Amino acid sequence: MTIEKSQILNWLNSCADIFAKERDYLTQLDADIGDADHGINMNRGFERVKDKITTIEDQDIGTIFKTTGMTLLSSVGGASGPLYGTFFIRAAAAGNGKQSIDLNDLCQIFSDGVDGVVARGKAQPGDKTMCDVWWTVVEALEKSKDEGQDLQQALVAMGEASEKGAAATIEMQAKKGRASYLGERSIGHQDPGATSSMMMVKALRDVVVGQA
Amino acid sequence: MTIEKSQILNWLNSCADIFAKERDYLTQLDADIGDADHGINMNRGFERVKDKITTIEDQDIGTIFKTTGMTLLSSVGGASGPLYGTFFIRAAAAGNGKQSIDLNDLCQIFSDGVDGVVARGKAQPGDKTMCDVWWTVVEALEKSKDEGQDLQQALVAMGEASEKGAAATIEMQAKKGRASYLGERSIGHQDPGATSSMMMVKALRDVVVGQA
Amino acid sequence: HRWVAPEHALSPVIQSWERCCRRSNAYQWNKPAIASGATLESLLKRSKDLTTLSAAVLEDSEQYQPQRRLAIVVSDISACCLKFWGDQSLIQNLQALGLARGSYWNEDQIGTNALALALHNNEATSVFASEHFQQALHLFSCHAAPIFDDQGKPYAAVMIVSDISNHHGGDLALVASYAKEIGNLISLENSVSERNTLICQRDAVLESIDDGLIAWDENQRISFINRQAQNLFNRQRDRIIGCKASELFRFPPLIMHALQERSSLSHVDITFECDNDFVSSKVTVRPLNDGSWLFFMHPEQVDHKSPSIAE
Amino acid sequence: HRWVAPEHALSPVIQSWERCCRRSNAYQWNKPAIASGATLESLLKRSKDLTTLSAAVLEDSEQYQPQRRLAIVVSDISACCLKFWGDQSLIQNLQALGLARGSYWNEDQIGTNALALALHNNEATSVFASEHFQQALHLFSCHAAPIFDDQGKPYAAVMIVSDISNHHGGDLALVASYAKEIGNLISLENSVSERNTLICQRDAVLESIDDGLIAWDENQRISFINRQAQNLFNRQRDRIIGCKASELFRFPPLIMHALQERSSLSHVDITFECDNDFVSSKVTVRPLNDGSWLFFMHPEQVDHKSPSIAE
Ligand SMILES: Nc1ncnc2c1ncn2[C@@H]1O[C@H](COP(=O)(O)OP(=O)(O)O)[C@@H](O)[C@H]1O
Ligand SMILES: Nc1ncnc2c1ncn2[C@@H]1O[C@H](COP(=O)(O)OP(=O)(O)O)[C@@H](O)[C@H]1O
Ligand SMILES: [Mg+2]
Ligand SMILES: [Mg+2]
Ligand SMILES: [Mg+2]
Ligand SMILES: [Mg+2]
Repeated sequence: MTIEKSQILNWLNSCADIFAKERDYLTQLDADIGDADHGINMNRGFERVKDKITTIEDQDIGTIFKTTGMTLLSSVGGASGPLYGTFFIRAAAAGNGKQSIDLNDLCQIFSDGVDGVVARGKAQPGDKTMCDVWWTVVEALEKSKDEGQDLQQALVAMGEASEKGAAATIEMQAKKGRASYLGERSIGHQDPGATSSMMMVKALRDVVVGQA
Repeated sequence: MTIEKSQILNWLNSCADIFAKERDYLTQLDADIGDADHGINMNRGFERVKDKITTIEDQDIGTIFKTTGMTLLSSVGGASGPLYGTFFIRAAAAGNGKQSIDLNDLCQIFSDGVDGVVARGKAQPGDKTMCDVWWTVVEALEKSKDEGQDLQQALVAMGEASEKGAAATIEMQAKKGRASYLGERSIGHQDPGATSSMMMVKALRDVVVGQA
Repeated sequence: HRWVAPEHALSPVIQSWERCCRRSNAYQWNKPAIASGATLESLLKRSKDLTTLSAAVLEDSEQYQPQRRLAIVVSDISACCLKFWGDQSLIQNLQALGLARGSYWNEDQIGTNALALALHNNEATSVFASEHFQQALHLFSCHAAPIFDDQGKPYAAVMIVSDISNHHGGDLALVASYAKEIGNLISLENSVSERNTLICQRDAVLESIDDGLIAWDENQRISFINRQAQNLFNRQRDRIIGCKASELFRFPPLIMHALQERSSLSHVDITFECDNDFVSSKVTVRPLNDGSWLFFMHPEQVDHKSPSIAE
Repeated sequence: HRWVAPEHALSPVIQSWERCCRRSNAYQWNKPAIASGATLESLLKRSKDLTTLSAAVLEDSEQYQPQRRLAIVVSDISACCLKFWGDQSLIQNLQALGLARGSYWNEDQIGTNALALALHNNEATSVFASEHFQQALHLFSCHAAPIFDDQGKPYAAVMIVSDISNHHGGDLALVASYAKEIGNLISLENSVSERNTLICQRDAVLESIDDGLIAWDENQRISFINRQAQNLFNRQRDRIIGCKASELFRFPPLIMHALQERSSLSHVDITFECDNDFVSSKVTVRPLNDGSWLFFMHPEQVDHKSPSIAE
């Protein structure tokens, strides 16, 4: 079972809609422990991705990811712009030449993506960042793959893992980014970048599996 | 009669050799009325152009010019980098899709090029800049074209015009660039940018016509 | 009304004063023209790429120097201010003078100023305190730089404004660098767009042609095979991509020779082997200058006739 | 040896001190490792693109703020200084400490410093005066930022150094902007290279295939015709390029319909007219997503047979 290119495009469009809808919520999370712009910036970046999608519909999945990454890199800004940009640019390699991806490919894609985020942002587990979601997501996908689950089951597990990962950031003390300046006062707030990553992951699940 | 692509490539290689050879002379001119780096920078830029030529040999003349322009834009630096870069980038349009160019094309190419330099640098005739050479060169080429001369004759006329244009800058007072800070003290020195432009133009003549 | 030493007579600021003297009163401030409503909306929409990318570049600028009160502005080619970032009270001071979003920093309306001069001279320019023609602007230190497209044409500008007490010469270097950063970003986007268009064209061509095509890189690793070529082999695609061409295929000497000499061969009839299957085809081999190869397999044509012209 | 308030305990500088405390004596300066001779030559050669493009970006920096004594350095990923620009006396002060071209600004050798920290944390970082672990560096104010490639990997860094009397917080913004300027420039060059490769591939394919191809843009203006297609018409190439496809060619309804609907047609036999000549061909029409069209003319194949497999 595979994720078709059309579903990848739907996913990116869906992210654009979600980040428009959740703009103020993400901004509020970022007001608590940051500079109150994460929602604004994700909205800004994914609006542009949505615009660009029409020009890259005919490409393979790798090119679509690379274009998405470069667009996010130059439009989102702040700390998360280069991180999400790098995520998609790195993810592109495993999608090159492909018009559809299977569970193996998805594991590789997300794994490469988070490797890029870590290489750029140098986050460690428990630092209260978006990586705390991506690591649990990759772990869940690998586990599903090893247990021989089909794509649908893996995506459902992935969605659950992303929710757990985002929620886990609440009790963490931030060691990276603006939230780290608050030290202990960052505890008790869900990390904005982790939240937007969770939203992205669940959007993929919803596009492929439907509302769970 | 036409200038073949191979001759265009030879021209660019020849410029690289010339700017290696004349590096100190151009730097000395720029020491008199500038910051003593024009030769160093032209050498640096055209060395990179020479490196890149091997990768673009199969392209059309437009792509060769565009790549040359972008390379100069990012490597030469100073005032002349963006100017020479813009020159070649603008010149590319009239070379698109072409494997050879005739006198008509050459007029268009140099004319577009100097339009770009003027749009970017806002020089006027008599300001003691490279434009004072390019304008006389374009004028000479147009005149040759109107008089029905063949390409060889036009290139010879072009070479002479470039020498006159460069020499004419000696008595001018600089109104643009670093030399303009010297006011009247810039008089009596040949402009470095005009000199490198003359060298470029004569190199083209020499490649196509042979030493005159 | 001010004496100027001869050696400064050519400075952009002085030349600007001379233009202003003829038409304005330095002591009477008039708010400049300002675009608003639908006009402003349409201007902002037209410049959306510019303001979005500029935002990503400029919006965090203040975090690097939190102790300074700075405002950063991006304008279009007509010196119309599209977006402000930075210290809110400084921005309000500017707004009080009518220098808000949509305002035109034209020299003939507000006198000598960095934004207008930068766009006039195509150069990064500073205008400090009383270098402004209008007295009302003597409170400010401004540095502006134009943003150029690939063709060398200016299409926007960015400016840093501070109180004169906060003046710092380094802001000129900073604004010049910001202008290049934004310009390069936009060039990069255009380049990526162009790249995507080329990929589209190339892939559409490779799918639509009758010829089969296999491509391998400078290390002989097969990087591409189109459907038409794929159909000729009994191997799955993912067991062809990545294999070494010389290991997967047994080519006749004619081809091997061309590969070694890096020479082209056009439309030669050969038979070659793949997995113990023999394939007979009219082929073309073509080296590219990055070391890679294109290997075409042409279908056999009727009497070698091309599409016919009936006259 | 220094008391640190808890809320600063996480700052990059403090964490760096903790690492330095364990291994060095803050009052004893040792010159760092320095690459020289053939090693240095080879390092410089490997980084030639970086230093060339950095030179174009950085070498005029001082002209924007001539009253300040600044040095600007570019290093590779190992904090090895490749090139210096700026105030010569300041550069000599650094050289006197062994901090010349080829020197490694490693934390374990010269203690807490901006270059090492920037590369360690992947962030623009300032280290001011006594924030340097080594006393010998207390004279300097340094700001460094890493340079990233497209894949988000750092591969170089740029640093601004001044005397502490010349310290200015804006230098952090400036060095961060320089790092992005250089990074974007290199990305742009890579993108242009990639574009050139694609053009090479596309043109080689278009020349080598048997199919004829005509392309026109979203305004129907013919932008391209390959030799194979050219041979079918009696018009010169430059009287085809730029013409409107619908004016030059009279297509049958089947084709006209596809053009209007923006739909593909594959391998349909048609006859169409050009300059009173009739051309019969099996054609494919294909819209691209930028509004342009590809029009293929396939040669007639023997029994529609493709290159044969003999088993
Ligand atoms: N070094 C890092 N590694 C991974 N994620 C990070 C890092 N720094 C910041 N983030 C993520 O970025 C989010 C903040 O994004 P955003 O608000 O857009 O950037 P900024 O903090 O610059 O305003 C944080 O919630 C965190 O998840
Ligand atoms: N605005 C301008 N228009 C045209 N040419 C110019 C302009 N400014 C400078 N030049 C040319 O550039 C030359 C100086 O180039 P170069 O030394 O490389 O730059 P820089 O002055 O920045 O060191 C001058 O001799 C002049 O010919
Ligand atoms: Mg934020
Ligand atoms: Mg922010
Ligand atoms: Mg100079
Ligand atoms: Mg210079």
